[in-house]
Amino acid sequence: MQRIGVFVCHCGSNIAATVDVKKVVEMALLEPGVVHAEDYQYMCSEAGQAKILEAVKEKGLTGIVVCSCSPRMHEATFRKAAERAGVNPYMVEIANIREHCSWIHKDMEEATKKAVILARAAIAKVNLNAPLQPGESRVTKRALVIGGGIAGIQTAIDIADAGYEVDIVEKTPSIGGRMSQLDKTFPTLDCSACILTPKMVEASAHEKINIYTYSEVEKVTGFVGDFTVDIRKKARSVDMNKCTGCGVCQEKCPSKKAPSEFNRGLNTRSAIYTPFAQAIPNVPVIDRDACIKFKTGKCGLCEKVCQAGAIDYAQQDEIITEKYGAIVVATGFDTIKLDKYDEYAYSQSKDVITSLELERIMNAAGPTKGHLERLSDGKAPKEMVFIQCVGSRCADNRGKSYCSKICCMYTAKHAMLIRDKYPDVNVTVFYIDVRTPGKNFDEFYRRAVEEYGVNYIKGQVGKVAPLPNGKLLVQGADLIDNKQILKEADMVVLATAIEPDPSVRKIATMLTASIDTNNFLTEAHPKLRPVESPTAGVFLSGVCQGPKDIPETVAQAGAAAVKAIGLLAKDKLMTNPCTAKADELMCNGCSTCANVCPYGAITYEVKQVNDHGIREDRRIAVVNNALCQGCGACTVVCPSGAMDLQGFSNRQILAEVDAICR
Amino acid sequence: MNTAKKQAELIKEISGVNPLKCMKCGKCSASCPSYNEMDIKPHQFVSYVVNEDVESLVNSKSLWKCLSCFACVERCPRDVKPGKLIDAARQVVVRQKGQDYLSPNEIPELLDPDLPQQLLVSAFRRYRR
Amino acid sequence: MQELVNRAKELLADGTVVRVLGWKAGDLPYNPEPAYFTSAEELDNFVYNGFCGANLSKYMIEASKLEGKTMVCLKPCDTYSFNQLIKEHRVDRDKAYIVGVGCKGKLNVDKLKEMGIKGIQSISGAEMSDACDTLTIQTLYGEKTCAYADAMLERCHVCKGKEHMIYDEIIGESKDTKDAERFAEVEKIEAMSPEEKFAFFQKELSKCIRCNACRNVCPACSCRKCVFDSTKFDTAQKANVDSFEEKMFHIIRAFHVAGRCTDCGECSRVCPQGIPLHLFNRKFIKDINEFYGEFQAGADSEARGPLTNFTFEDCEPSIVTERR
Amino acid sequence: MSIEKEFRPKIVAFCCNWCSYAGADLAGSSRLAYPADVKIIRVPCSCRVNPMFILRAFQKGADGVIMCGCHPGDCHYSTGNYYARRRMTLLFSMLDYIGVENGRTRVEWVSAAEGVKFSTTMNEFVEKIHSLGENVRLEDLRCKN
Amino acid sequence: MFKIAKENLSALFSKIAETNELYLPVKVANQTNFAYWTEEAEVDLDTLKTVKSAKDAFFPQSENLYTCTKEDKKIKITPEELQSQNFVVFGMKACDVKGVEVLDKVFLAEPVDTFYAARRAHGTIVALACHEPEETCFCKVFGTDCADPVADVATWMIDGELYWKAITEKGEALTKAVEGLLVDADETKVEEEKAAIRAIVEKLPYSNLSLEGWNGDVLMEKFESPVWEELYKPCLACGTCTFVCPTCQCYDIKDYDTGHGVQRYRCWDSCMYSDFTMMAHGNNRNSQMQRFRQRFMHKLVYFPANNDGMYSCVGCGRCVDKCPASLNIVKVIKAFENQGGNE
Repeated sequence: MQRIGVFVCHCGSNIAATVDVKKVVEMALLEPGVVHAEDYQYMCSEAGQAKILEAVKEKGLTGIVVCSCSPRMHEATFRKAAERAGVNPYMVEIANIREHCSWIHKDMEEATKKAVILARAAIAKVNLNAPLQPGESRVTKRALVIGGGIAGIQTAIDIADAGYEVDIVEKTPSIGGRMSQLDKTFPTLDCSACILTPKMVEASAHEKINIYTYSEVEKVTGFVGDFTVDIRKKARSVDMNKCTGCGVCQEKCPSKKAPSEFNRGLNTRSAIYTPFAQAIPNVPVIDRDACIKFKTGKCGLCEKVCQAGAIDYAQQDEIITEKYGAIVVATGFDTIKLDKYDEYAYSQSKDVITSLELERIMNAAGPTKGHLERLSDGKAPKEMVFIQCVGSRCADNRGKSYCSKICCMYTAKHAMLIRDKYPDVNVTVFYIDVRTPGKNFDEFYRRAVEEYGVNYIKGQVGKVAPLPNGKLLVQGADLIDNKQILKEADMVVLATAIEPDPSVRKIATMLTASIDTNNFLTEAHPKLRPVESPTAGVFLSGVCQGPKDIPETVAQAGAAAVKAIGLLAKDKLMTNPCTAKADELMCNGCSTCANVCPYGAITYEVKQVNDHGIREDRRIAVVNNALCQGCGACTVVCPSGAMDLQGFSNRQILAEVDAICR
Repeated sequence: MNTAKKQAELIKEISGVNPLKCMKCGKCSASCPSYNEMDIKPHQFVSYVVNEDVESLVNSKSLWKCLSCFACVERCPRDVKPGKLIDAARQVVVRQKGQDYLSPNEIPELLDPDLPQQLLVSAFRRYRR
Repeated sequence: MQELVNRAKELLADGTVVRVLGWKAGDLPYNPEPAYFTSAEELDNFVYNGFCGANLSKYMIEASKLEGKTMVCLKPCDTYSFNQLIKEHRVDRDKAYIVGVGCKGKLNVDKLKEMGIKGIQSISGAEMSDACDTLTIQTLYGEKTCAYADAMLERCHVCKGKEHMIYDEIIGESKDTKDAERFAEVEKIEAMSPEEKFAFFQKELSKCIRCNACRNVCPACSCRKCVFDSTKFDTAQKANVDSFEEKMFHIIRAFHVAGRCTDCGECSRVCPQGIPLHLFNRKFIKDINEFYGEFQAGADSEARGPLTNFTFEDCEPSIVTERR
Repeated sequence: MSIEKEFRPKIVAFCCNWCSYAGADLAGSSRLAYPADVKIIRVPCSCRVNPMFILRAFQKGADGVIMCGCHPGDCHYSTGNYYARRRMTLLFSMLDYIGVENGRTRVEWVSAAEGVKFSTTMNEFVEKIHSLGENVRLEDLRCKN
Repeated sequence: MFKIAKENLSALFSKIAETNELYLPVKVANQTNFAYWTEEAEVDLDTLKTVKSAKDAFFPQSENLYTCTKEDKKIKITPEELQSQNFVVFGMKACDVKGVEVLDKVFLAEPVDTFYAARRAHGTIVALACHEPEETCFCKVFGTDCADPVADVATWMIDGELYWKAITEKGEALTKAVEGLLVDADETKVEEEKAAIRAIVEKLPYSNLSLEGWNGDVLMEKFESPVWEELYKPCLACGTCTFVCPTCQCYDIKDYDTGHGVQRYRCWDSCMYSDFTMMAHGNNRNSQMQRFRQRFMHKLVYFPANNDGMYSCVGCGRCVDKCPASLNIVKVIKAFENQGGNE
């Protein structure tokens, strides 16, 4: 039998004004196991906690019930107080008589009655509590960053600067990500490559950073502090150690018909290629689907021209297994597919392009060497139309419900750059709202209108129709003038919604990190823990968590790095002791619990048991305490109740039910 | 409930549309082939329903200028479907005349040459699926 | 049947198996019992006829612990249970040599008694070699006949089919016995008013004597310690002291086997009070089929059960009220 | 006039720690009232709620049981509420099937930010239980006062 | 001897129920069991055997012993009241009546079970002859004559008329109370019927079952016999045989927390259950073979050894009818018979 002390908090008048705390004390004393009950002004204060210590000393309490505010508020406080008093912290239960009682009920009698019942439930539970000991697990001092864009690079540099080993896994042949595809950046209009390249070099040169490009995460097991990750290093067909990056192979390669991923398919590349000139590592890969040697067995030209002898057609995919203490996801984004938006004629006309395609066109290293021209006929456009919110803010099933956040600003940037470089081109922007929160953002947008004469029209475009004369008829609305606009344009640029990179789904599943309905990774708390995943040891960096621009991405990357460093700096981790536990004598070994465990925390062992004198070998569920997060899914699928959750056991919850219903 | 409110509710009920979802992007008006013929533009139609000014709607030219091409319905990013609202407003007018239900047999004699063709076309479109 | 006995003898003789799990002739025409046979002589008492309704797959839990292989006779519907037990690691496939036995529908002697046939001395027409159309019964009170189908177990009227889901070999012919819709009874209850439903189940369950026959015969109820026996929780019950406990027991039992129950019908067969217990399990099966897609427990030994699975688009619990 | 005591239902609410319990806290701190008949039991996740708990509540005298969890997709444990959803759907369907009045059991997804929803849900639910009256179909006579 | 026409039986029942609780076979959802008589009850005197025996009338499946309530921190104990209302059990068969005799040996021996004793004191048994004995019946083996039941009142249902004969004082008293409804009758028809029934009994397959070798001094031999090892195997360890048996008398005592007190009650238990007589150290019999053996050893060896050779089986045949695995006491007896022959 427990010796329980009940402490009823007044919370000033927050509780005492509607709950007769004396009555709660009086009633609590009648409950089985209760040997002490008292009330106090503020239980959470030093003096309040001292009362607990005192009562433990005097009455030898083994269990403590605090009737106060929500356990989400002060459970930790009172657990610590209990620990100081020499009572196991898990012998504390909170009866929430503030949020769930005094604050919502006006009638004193009624509120008091309810408070008594809530106290009873907590007492009934504590009667069945058992002391729990948090376990310990070790921390591997190494971090994995998934994704080599600006988010991943920044996170990796920050973690590495703190002295920890970092591996970056990037699925394309080079790090750099989306930012490397951009021409200029808002609102400063500085050249994207000029600010990104030094970061890439820094990362690759950092002694603590190891970069796996053309690689993917294949399998993740383990848990916070002790993840084991299999990385598939895809066969590059080029020896990284021998290649000097001279580029001769790419020049000589006879197969030049593969669409360039880097240029969004606007032009082509050779079968052996580096995605772009500043690529890191500056080592090409052979695209085996495009390579004549791989397709027909003939050719082998690159091997002949390579003086370093780096070409290796026999190279195989390689699996690298590595242990990590923390994992940062920085998988970034892509633009959505526009196949459901026939009205914008994207698939019908080469002159209807996405903004990211425009970035490549505007870029000196792009398909048009930086000249603004129509992709259909190479002519310089005179009339350009930008359409905002293509696929963003859509409540239907065609697009995304959210605002992609970056489009207003980059469209202003594009409009401004075009007007600056080609003053004779008319630029019209159809918008629904212009959203420019951010430092110097609205000023930037106003400059586009005021200094550069960009024509902003409030109203969406209904249809873009290719005309026989090669132009595009844009049919839009002007909601301010309340008229319909028909405009013949030479080029139409679609501010296409962005979405998380499709690879994130698979990664989230491997990490058991949750994703929302839009496939963005979910934060542990939307406000207070925005760079942590609910899965311990997994952190979020960049657009994989939600749309954001470069400065925000870099800021979040740093924040994620700090969180990861905070974890790596620990030698040991305390694990939550409220984990599932299987009763060896009752377990059927049926595997049902393992099927529902989201953490893979349940495995099976054949063990010899002594069941009331019968010795047999049985298949029995074993819970890994470091992996188990204590959700309890396993406990309900276990028909015999062999699997139970410590701290929220079947008996404890049933006792609460009984106490409430009596 | 006053009449205007009732009618607005009726329009919402018939159309199955929640006009409050509108974000005023104007894509409906941008898509509308009859735009220039209309006194109340498609995107305005939505706010008229929100503001319960059904009186103006039922008396508007727009009501009978809509071709029921449903371009706005297809393209509306917010699932507001102004075309359905217009359609519902028409139905309210028809119902006011006490003609809630028709049996197929009655149609031939009711085929008044003055009956707006749009109403028929619209009906066909609406019930085709 | 002789073919079955001969094969069993062969398998024993060549050492493929060390025992045979089948049925032994009883002392009345209709009460053969599940039995192990370890020699050719013992097999002289082997019987397989229309009264061999017992599902032997659950016996394989114990047989799996024994040395050597067991030849087990499984009817088509029993093989679903066996698969389910494999999935749950309760039986060892390698310890079983499964002879799929043919089935022409299994009989329920209570049906005969309901017809007023008492004092039974002998029954003919229920052997596997018979056409299984008519039963002729000699009684102390004269000769009686009845249509085979009229004396069949409920489950045979809604048979899942005479195909064995798992076997090493098949012996004997089967005959299609399905002549009713599997969910018709459930639908009939669903169509009742809440008051009628309540009265129906109250009446049926009031008969329950908590003998646990339904649970102990159930291949899905293979828990080492049932939650209703366990001293670890205060959920143990030995009698239905209040009528609530009848409901508690049968709902929770059905819930525990939901998604795992193969609808083998053993619970209804063994209930001494003739409670149609399959109506609980079949309701869950019907709901699972409707809500989450067709699922037949035991059709294989791999697929995830519906209660250990989900889709993002699953219906909300409010569907229960909405669909009417 | 009836001299019977006013019917005060006993209602048990199972709330998951991460969303719904926090939602209830928010309802409290926003002073969004709901009847004192509702008593909350904190569970780590809606998937911890065993159908046995629900039947037990009725046995011991509850008139209504409601389970609240994170919205599907938002589960702290990523998948818990999906399992809970299936379990509760089947359980509720079974209760309906044996003739227990619809509406004595309910599931509602309430996020930590939905104090208002928590409060309105509880108000609605209590009202519903009032309209259904005392629980007699799932009562254990021994537990009646 | 009296008689009453079948169509007047309901008048008889309501007359009896005026001063007694009346307990008789009632059909509910297609099954007949003993239950309290009400105007609406579907009385079924045609079914030979009720599913459960009439044991409940004297030893209910569950009954309260006392209730503990808490007053502040003190505990108050309120014992359950003993049976004080007279009651009649109508339509019991000879085997079930014999079952009550067996229960008497257990519950009326010192220390007397007051709950049971009170019920016996207030209960009057009206027995009904078995007109169409079935193949599972073997009451003859235990010396019972199902044609001529011995109870407070014996009755026969012949040609639409119930013949009524009071045997004991209680029987006389009950007869007096319902006299107005009965008419005088002679015994000829009853005697004819008895002869007919006895003729059928002779033909029953189990009537010649031999109990030779089941007397007390064979205890160890039977206990250690290897026959049990094979015999028990089909047993599912359910409690069907126990709960339908008219003589099984084991019970468990349990507490139930009602929220406003604790009820201590007893309920039937089955020696077939793995938690039967479970104690802190574990279980006396930890294999199903042992549990199975216990049940039959008790009925056929231990009980007679302690009760002047009276077996605690009455041959009602319910276990033969109801065992899900088609096991039963007859098969056990026969198994040893064969064993004896082999030796």
